[in-house]
Amino acid sequence: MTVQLPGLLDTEAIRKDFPVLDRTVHDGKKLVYLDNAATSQKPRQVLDVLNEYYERHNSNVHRGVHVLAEDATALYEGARDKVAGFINAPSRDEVIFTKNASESLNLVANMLGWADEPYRVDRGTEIVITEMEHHSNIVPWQLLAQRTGAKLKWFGLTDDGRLDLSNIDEVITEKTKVVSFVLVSNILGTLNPVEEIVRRAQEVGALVVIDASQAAPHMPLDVQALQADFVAFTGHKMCGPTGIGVLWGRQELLEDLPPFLGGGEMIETVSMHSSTYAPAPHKFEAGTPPIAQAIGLGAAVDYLTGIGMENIQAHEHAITEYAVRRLLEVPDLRIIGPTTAEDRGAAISFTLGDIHPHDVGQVLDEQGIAVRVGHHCARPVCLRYGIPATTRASFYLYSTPAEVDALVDGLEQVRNFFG
Amino acid sequence: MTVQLPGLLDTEAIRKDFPVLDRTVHDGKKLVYLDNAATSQKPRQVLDVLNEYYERHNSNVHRGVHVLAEDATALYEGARDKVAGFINAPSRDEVIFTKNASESLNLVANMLGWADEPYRVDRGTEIVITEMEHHSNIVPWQLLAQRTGAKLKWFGLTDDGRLDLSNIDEVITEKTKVVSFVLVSNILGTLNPVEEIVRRAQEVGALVVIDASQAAPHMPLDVQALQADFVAFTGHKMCGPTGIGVLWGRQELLEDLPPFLGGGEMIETVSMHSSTYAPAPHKFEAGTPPIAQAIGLGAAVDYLTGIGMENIQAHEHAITEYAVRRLLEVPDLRIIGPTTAEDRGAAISFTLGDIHPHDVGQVLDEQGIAVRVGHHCARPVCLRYGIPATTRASFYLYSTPAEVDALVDGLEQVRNFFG
Amino acid sequence: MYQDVILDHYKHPQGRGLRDGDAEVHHVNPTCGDEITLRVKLDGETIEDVSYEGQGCSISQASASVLFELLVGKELADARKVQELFLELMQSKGQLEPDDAMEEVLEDAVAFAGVSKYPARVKCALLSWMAWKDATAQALSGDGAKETA
Amino acid sequence: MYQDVILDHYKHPQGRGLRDGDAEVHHVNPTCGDEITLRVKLDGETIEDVSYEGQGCSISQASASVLFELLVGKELADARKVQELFLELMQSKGQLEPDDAMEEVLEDAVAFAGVSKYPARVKCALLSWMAWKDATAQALSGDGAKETA
Ligand SMILES: Cc1ncc(COP(=O)(O)O)c(C=O)c1O
Ligand SMILES: Cc1ncc(COP(=O)(O)O)c(C=O)c1O
Repeated sequence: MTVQLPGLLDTEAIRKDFPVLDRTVHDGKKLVYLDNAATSQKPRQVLDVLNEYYERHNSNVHRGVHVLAEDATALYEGARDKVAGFINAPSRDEVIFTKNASESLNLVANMLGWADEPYRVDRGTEIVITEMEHHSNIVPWQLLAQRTGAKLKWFGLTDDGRLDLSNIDEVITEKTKVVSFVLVSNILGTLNPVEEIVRRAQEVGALVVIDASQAAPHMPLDVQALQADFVAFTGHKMCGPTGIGVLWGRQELLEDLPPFLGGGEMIETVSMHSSTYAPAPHKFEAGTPPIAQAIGLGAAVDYLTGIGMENIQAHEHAITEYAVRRLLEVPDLRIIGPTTAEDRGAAISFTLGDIHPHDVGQVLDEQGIAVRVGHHCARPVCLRYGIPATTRASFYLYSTPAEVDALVDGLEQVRNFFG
Repeated sequence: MTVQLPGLLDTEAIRKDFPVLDRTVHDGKKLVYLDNAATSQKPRQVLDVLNEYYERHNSNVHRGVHVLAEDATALYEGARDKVAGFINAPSRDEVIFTKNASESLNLVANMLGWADEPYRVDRGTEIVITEMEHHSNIVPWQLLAQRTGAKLKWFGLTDDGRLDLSNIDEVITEKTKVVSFVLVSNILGTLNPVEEIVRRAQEVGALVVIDASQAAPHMPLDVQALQADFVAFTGHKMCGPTGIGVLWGRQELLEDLPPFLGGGEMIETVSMHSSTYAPAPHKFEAGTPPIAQAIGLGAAVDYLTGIGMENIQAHEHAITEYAVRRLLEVPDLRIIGPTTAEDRGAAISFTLGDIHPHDVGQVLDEQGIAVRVGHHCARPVCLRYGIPATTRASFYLYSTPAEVDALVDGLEQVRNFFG
Repeated sequence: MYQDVILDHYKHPQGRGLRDGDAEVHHVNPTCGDEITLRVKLDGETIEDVSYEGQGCSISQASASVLFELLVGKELADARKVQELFLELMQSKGQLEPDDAMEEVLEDAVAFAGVSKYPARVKCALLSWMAWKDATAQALSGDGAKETA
Repeated sequence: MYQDVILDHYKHPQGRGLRDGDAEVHHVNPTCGDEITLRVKLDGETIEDVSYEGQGCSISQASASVLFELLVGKELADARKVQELFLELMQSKGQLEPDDAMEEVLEDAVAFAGVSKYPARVKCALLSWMAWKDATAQALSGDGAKETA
């Protein structure tokens, strides 16, 4: 009995691309991988590109006049073109490769801390974030606030897991230099209303940073349509390798803002007395970059584009709708976050009566079902809703209704066990 | 006719491990890869581990209660154990994974800039480096000096490519907070006298940072014997993947010093108002780390250890001795750096009459010989010796005397061509 | 890993609730948010009471309950031996098969042997034990007194 | 890539040395350290002289020599066309096969077609051309005058 939902992808074909999905765990139980918000699995197409790189072209990039160096440079810079196309960047030079989304966000925070006016975050200025941020979009701003004397403010949350923007004009003020928020929450699943926030930020002349870590893998992303100044995301959640992240930034800003990490590749000329910096993106890519990983991310972008981001979004929407409906049938289950599939991504957090998420996760694991438990690097959300932690199931392009069913059955077992 | 030198490894066997070394370029010319100081090639053993990770165990690390998360965490933390063993670290918790050596060095510079006393680098204090540093060990300190008001000083070079320590007591003074220098120069090949510098630094209570990027791949490295406070190196030069670097630091320092990048994984507890940080090494590893890359570096360490770092060192010493001798036979060739194999690594820079290194490199490439040309991210060295750039041949455990011969023959062709 | 003994202690925790003590500590397991507040009351070298309050998973809750049963009434020196043996068991990565001698010392606590195979859960099992060790040290140094009075 | 024409210009550079000019620029190719100092002297709309000094590889040196031969004596409008066509050729990644029409405009400069296949060297070939463009713009805006007198 397989459930048919409108908009589903041909998961039977897609799953063949992902070697790990064939794996069994705990003495032959089929792996049901529902931890995609933590990291996605990698298709054969990406692994092949990595292998081909290391087996045929591996070399350091730039500055080389030999074949391998030219290959590696062309592949690395080609990956930048692919990523630029994927997010509809006006220019490839606006795409900076980092090691992960966290570095991307820290990079912005540090640029603004060391910037000249009018960008400089300093005593007397304000930084705005939200209560549903991932720690990677909280701590860099806390550090910046501590180190500069700026004030950190944030939007609270409504009971149903959405941003409370009712006081937007008090939160974002003339003093605000930067507003940084998550596009899709990794814990609540909420898709945030970009336009309203951007409009207010632009009114007061604040820069807008969008953490798209949970959006880039799952929906079409158009940095021009978002009208943000910076957009950060991470490769490993979108079928790419670990060790690669992206920061997109508007060209004028990248030209004006100071560098962050110093070193090889980011300079124009160096003497012992002083240095000048290369134009962006190189100015922000100190040292040997994650070459193979950027190339792998390029292959991931090709893979996702081949399937179509709209199609992936539709698939996940259908799965999420089904999952929300089925989960709400489980007694004592409380979804933390929006309880419909509207304006939400495919990560669903919940509590199950008094049973601690660690125990939920462990008993699910014994059945081969991989979910994540804990505060999902968003502890303020747990504090806000008065819970120690949640269990989170998160879906991706290869997830099936049968896996939702397995989860629901698994939760029944959890309840029986601890009941 | 194959040259036999004492101390050579069985390169015939070793070369079989490196798929890329079988490659031909420019219509069937055998690749002669002499660009190892830029990046090393990767053995099958490392690629297999990467594939196995992505095909069987891929998951985000820590906090997971499912099999894949436990696998990934055990593999990632296992890699830390391997690296700790490789450098004889007193504790595994002293090994921080970064994305490359440049990040490692920037991490130290930033920690010291934000540190409390007695470590804080500030106006009135001094930073000491050398004129033979890689840009990645110059620019971070220039930025720190600019941003804190500290003064940057450096050791000059002697005509034969060694550190000029004659004025060590004036360079390193009571005001010096940190001395950072390269163990083996990537442009000159020079192996620097650690003991003398460390002794003086300890006398004045300055911290010592060693850039071991060109040492870790090529010789036994013992952080305790070095008596440094921090040691940085990079994975891609030592048979590991791109996208992974290491910073080793003394435990008390890592405890006392402030974090650099903020985000997931590096915290103990987060509220909107403030955060506390996890103990080292996690305090310095914000965000999803380069998981596969760290595991790959662990495999590289296993591979190198299997062959034996002493044996690799002996092999390279023999090759270097032979290469120096043969190169000096080439008319008009001037080695920039020590002209013997004593206290030097296997990177040899040279000029060839008036022929520009770009042209030397290009004509060598047409013969399948890959060398690097330019200033090798050490432009102050070129300024010091009054040359625009050098050609650099650099060797590794799979390099053979026949490859040295090919280089020398190639240089003859270069001379004929431009003569 | 969920031995009946563990589930039993989880569902019917022994000694739970905060009572009078010589020292109090609050420990947190940052990886999962488990928390415990624990007090120790000593009578000379004897452990008169261990009282605690907290939230967490079945493993951390059951472990605190087992600790209460095992340590209260013991001489400090004996209690330390129990604590050390439990630590050893939990760090054994599933390699240590409890024998009779061990069972004699650890009693119900041997049920946690299976937990040692799950690195993410070892910290849960150790949470109350680390808190106890810390609180005892404070009680002995006299530091803790002012905190609970 | 090393056509005889290129080697010829490299070994016997035309117009080398700094002479009087209306504007002077100094351009550097940071990836390889090639440098050029270049002056432009205009006579109304005509290029009276282009003089230069620098160090670099055969490609950058030969390219400057070719530039001198091609541009001196030309009307600015024509020179700009030559510059644009050369730029197009160099950015063609080896895909553009120079035809007769192109050869008529670029003359010796078509020898650089092969260089366009080597991304690392394209900048070398373009160094003097970019410097010329920059210097001309300065000369026309009058900015450069004070710098060379
Ligand atoms: C001596 C030295 N230090 C630092 C680095 C920087 O290493 P990475 O580019 O991997 O950050 C290199 C290599 O480029 C080097 O040779
Ligand atoms: C919303 C969000 N932001 C930021 C991050 C940080 O990404 P990374 O850990 O790759 O730096 C994550 C994922 O962990 C995330 O879900």
